Amino acid sequence: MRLLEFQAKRLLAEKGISVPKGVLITSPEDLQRVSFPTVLKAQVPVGGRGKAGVIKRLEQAEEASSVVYEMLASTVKGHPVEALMAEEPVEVCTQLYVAYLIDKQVNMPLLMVSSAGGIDIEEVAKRTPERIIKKYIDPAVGVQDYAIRSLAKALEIKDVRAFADLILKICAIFQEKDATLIEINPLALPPNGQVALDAKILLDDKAAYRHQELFDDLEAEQKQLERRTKSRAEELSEKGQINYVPLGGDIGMIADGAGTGMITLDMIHDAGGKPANFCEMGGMANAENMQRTMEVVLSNDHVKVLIISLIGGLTRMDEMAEGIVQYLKDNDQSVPIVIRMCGTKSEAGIPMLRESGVDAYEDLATIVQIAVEKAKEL
Amino acid sequence: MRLLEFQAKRLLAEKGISVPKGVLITSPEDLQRVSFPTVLKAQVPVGGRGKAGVIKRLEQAEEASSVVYEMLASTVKGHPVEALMAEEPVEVCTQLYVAYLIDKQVNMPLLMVSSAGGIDIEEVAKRTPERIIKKYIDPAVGVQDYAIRSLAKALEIKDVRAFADLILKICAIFQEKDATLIEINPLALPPNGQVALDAKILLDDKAAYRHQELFDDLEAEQKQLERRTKSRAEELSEKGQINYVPLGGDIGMIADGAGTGMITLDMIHDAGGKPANFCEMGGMANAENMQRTMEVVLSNDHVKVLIISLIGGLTRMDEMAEGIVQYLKDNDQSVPIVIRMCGTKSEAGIPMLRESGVDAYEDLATIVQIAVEKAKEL
Amino acid sequence: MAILIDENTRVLVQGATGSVGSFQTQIMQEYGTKIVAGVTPGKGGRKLHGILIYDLVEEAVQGQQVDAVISFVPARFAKDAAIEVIGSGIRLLVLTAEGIPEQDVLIVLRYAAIKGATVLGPDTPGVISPGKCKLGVHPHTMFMGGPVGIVSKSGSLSYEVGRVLTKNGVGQSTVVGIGGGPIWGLSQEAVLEMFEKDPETEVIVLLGEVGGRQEHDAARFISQYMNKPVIALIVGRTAPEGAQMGHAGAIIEGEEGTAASKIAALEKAGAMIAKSSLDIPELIKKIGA
Amino acid sequence: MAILIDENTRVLVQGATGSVGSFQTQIMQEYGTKIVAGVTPGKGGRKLHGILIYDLVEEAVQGQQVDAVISFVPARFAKDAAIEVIGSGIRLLVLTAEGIPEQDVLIVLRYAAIKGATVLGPDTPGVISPGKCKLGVHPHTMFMGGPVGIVSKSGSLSYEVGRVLTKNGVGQSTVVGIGGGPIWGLSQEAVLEMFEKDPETEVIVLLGEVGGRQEHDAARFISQYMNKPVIALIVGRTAPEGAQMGHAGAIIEGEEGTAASKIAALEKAGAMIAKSSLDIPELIKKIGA
Repeated sequence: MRLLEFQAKRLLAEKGISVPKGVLITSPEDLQRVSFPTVLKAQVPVGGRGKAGVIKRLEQAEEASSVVYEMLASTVKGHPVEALMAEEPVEVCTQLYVAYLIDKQVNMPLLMVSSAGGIDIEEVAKRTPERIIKKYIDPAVGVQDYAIRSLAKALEIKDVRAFADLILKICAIFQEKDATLIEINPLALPPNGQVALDAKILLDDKAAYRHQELFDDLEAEQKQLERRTKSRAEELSEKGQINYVPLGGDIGMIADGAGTGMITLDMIHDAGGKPANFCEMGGMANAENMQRTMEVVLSNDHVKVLIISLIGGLTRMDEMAEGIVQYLKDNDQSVPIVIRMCGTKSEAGIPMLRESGVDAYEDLATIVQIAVEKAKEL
Repeated sequence: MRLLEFQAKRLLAEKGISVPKGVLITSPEDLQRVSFPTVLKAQVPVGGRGKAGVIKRLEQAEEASSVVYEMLASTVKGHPVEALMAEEPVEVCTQLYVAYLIDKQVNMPLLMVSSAGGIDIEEVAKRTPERIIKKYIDPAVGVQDYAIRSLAKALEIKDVRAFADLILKICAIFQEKDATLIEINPLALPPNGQVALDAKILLDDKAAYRHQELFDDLEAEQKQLERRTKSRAEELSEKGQINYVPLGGDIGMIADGAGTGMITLDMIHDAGGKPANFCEMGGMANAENMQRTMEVVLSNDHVKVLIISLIGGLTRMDEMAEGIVQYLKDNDQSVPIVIRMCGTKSEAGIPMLRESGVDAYEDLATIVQIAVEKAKEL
Repeated sequence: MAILIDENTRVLVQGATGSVGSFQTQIMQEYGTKIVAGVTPGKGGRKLHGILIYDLVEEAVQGQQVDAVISFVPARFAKDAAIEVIGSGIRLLVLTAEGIPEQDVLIVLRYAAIKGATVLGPDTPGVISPGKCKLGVHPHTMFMGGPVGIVSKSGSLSYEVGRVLTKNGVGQSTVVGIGGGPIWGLSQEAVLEMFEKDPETEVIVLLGEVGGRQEHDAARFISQYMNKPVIALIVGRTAPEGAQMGHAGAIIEGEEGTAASKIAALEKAGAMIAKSSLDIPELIKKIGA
Repeated sequence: MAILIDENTRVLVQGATGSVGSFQTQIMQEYGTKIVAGVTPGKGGRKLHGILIYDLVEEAVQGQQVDAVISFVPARFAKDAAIEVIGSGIRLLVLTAEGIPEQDVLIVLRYAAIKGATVLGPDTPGVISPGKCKLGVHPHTMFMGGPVGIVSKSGSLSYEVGRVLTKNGVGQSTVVGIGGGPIWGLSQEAVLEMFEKDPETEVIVLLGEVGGRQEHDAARFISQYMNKPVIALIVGRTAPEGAQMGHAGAIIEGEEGTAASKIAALEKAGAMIAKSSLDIPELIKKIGA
């Protein structure tokens, strides 16, 4: 779960990390609670807001209303802006970059800092990687003072105590809340003390059960700020029950594994077809879920043909067949369905399909060819 | 620091572990707040109270006053009883033993339990060691659920959740408060739920600086309950500035290391002398501390001769000499002093002593012989 | 022997009594895997498909050799169960669970490193040495013994490839699923190293996908240390940038995460590139293995 | 070489600029110890007795070999400093500080075990190989090279014995202070094993004291694994039961903690028992070493 900026800053502030004073703005009326000058920042879950022009400093109240209107009507990388933060401007001397994350190449938590904080940090990382300083934190002993002193020295920080305090708090939030990334960029340095000017926090959805209230609250808050209603596919995707990605073509695709799904897409593409979506059921694959998944994929009116690409390992083909048969029984279905079924319990699944009049192939190349041809015909 | 029973139970209760309801009694008047039946327990920092007869169940208020008087006038293993706890009796079905401690043979924290809890646990450990069940807790990963389930199974505990909760709380207290031992014996089991009937907690004095308020409060409380005033030696010992043990003889002894101190005592003993004390300055040895230590050791009127046994490694002999010379300058001193001085900076220290008229030998056997002879003469 | 397991491997099944664990245990037994015991807390003393269930790993390993564990324990309890296995001194743990919190996985892997244990997964189909031992959930009729080692992030993709190879009469030495990520115990690189040393493996098929950086490490390893031929298939070539396709590992991460950069790196390292599973038998014939 | 250190050992001093650290650094240098750098946070860039001081261990080890560290860092900061050393990959750490919280010591020792580092101490005078290298605070004029290995809990007791041996013309191979306890990195037993293997050591003197159980482990090791003669001196024989004599290790712990039980166990294991330091030279002459 990616937190919106104001949510991330609230988590930081709760732990005692300084953030600018701010007011959440969802309509121009909210400006009454704002004192000027102020900085308006669109609350969207993507980076690059500065470059997208949705961070604006306002000197006075006069033109504020129209700026707020305009920003609330804009969209950043596909995300409609539904809320803004109006923050007190902070005088900035030095901008640092501070992040704590899991490095998946070495399987260790990693503290990463740079004295070149700010919107160009990705450029810095590419062009002058030596300006990004890293310290791995061995989970067997946790973060130690000397590691922090080492980073402070590299950043030429004078007030090492205050910096250590900040780092220890970030690490504590990371662990207590099951974060996978906490990034403060920029972290402004004195004369204003340390202030987190922007913050990005990712929480681990797989650990949501350990923080149910927090996750529920954050999610409710994000939902409230979204006027747009979500599709069934998005809802199911968010709950982790299916993994659905719309792709814009006309061949629907359901797979029982990510790898088999991806190779199916690649093969459709190579055969000249256009996939309408990627969709895999992962570890949750059972009859009920197959039914629901077909519902979701076929609710897309652009789908001319549906490929179901199954190769059972953990997934049982008898259960998959049961779901498909049930879906066809319950729905008046006109889109042609091409099924590949093999693997665990396919000796039970294939006859079930045949019995209800559906053919199943064993070869992936075959169904891809059939589907692409059908899509072209229709 | 060894906590008194009621202090230990308070720490447990603060974490949510059940203990019997109790009232602290320092005089018979306090009985007004007690309901009967009740169990009176002397608050002394030693084990074996049951066998010493300072744990008594009272059925009614009548004879209570005289029992309290009597117990408050008693002494257990040298510790005058200054306070009692009056606790609500708890119905006991099963008595367990639960302890968390540092095992210094393998350098790991150790969970240790037994289904044979109660006052005879030491006998159990000796005669049927298989009834003591141990689980080492690797600090690299902490206490895990399976370890607790393993112990619960060995103890035939039905409510594993409640037991796990208890164990996790004990481990948390251990870590948060820098304990070196937390022992609940007995832990009473249902029908009363889990209740810690007796508790022993040792806190690590070396970590006192991390818990200054807690240590200060516990110490103040213990002091308030002791009517007897402490000797200077005890006070300095408690502060960790010297290590003084009274031994009842007539040859005073000061050493700059524990090992050299112990061998000096052994040699005095083997030569037919009687040490008045053991006293070593440890890592704190400097001029000022030597002066203070001489003051303490010589404040014992039974001391006929004083041996100062110095073999400098970390300790600097110039500093030791300075302290001795200063003490002799400041005090009108009649007890003969026999000094052995060698090691680090003794080439500076010995002349300093000689200059102020004190002789120093290099050989331990020599000074022991001289001191034992002098003590016999005087 | 093949890598990781062979016909003598003595296996403990953790979470053996759940519906998946029970079903897969039976299949593994039928395949010939030497399953010596099962563990499910609270179910100790029962029997399942002829094997005895224990409450605790320490009970199961008492008095008998256990070489490997396959865990069907659900994600929430997987960390505790994994540490139990590693702490008991068992050297190989196959962690099938999907959805274990990342910090839990980190602790498990760190502890495994400390204790010298190998963890395959999480979110892995396991490992199969066709005809010898199956420590996983593979549709094993798709595999047969032979000289090709397969290492794959995706379970289903390894089945696809195994199926095509077997149909074309090309057998496999060992098929290893390292798991869907985003955190891996055993890496592609580590498995490549094992295959390079394994006398029964002559060709290696590396199955990767869009996202993550493992394939770049694998490419470096291939160019520096490998003599045996490697055929690589990277799926998700046609995925739009930024799309998350199933495995959390398949998030595009900078330039190294794209399929194109992985294919380029592997090709440069000397691997042959397959466009789909269908190409692989022919590439193997070309090599002459 | 002798055990643990020799004339080539390259040493880093941690906490080199404090009054004790600075004084002892100079003495070690004069003795001939190869001190290559010092570390004190905040003092980086200074020079001390001709050696360069760094802020961090990672800076000090950059571009030069460091074999061992002696730490004079005060107890409160000792854990952080020790983990810094161990984390940097240095294999030997001498921890002189007294009064480190026990849970801190546990974490340091666990981390050392994980990383394969040896920790001597805490609360140790260190180790000296007379004439070759001194990594400690010993009054070194009391020692001279020779065939006797000494292992002692107490620093001062090892000086007593070294002094008597040297006066009697009996030299020492290595003198190891394992520290005052109550928790020890390197144990008596581990040091005995090193001496048993060390070709320069012919006789071992084991110096123990009342309290703790180490001497019983040592006795077991002697009876089972040692061929070289061992002379044992246990001090605190005349201490009253229950008295705490200095070292926290010297608390009487059940029956195994008493001097009498230790002496009995060591005697049974085949060690010769000395009543005082004065007996030792004669016992060594008897052995004919």
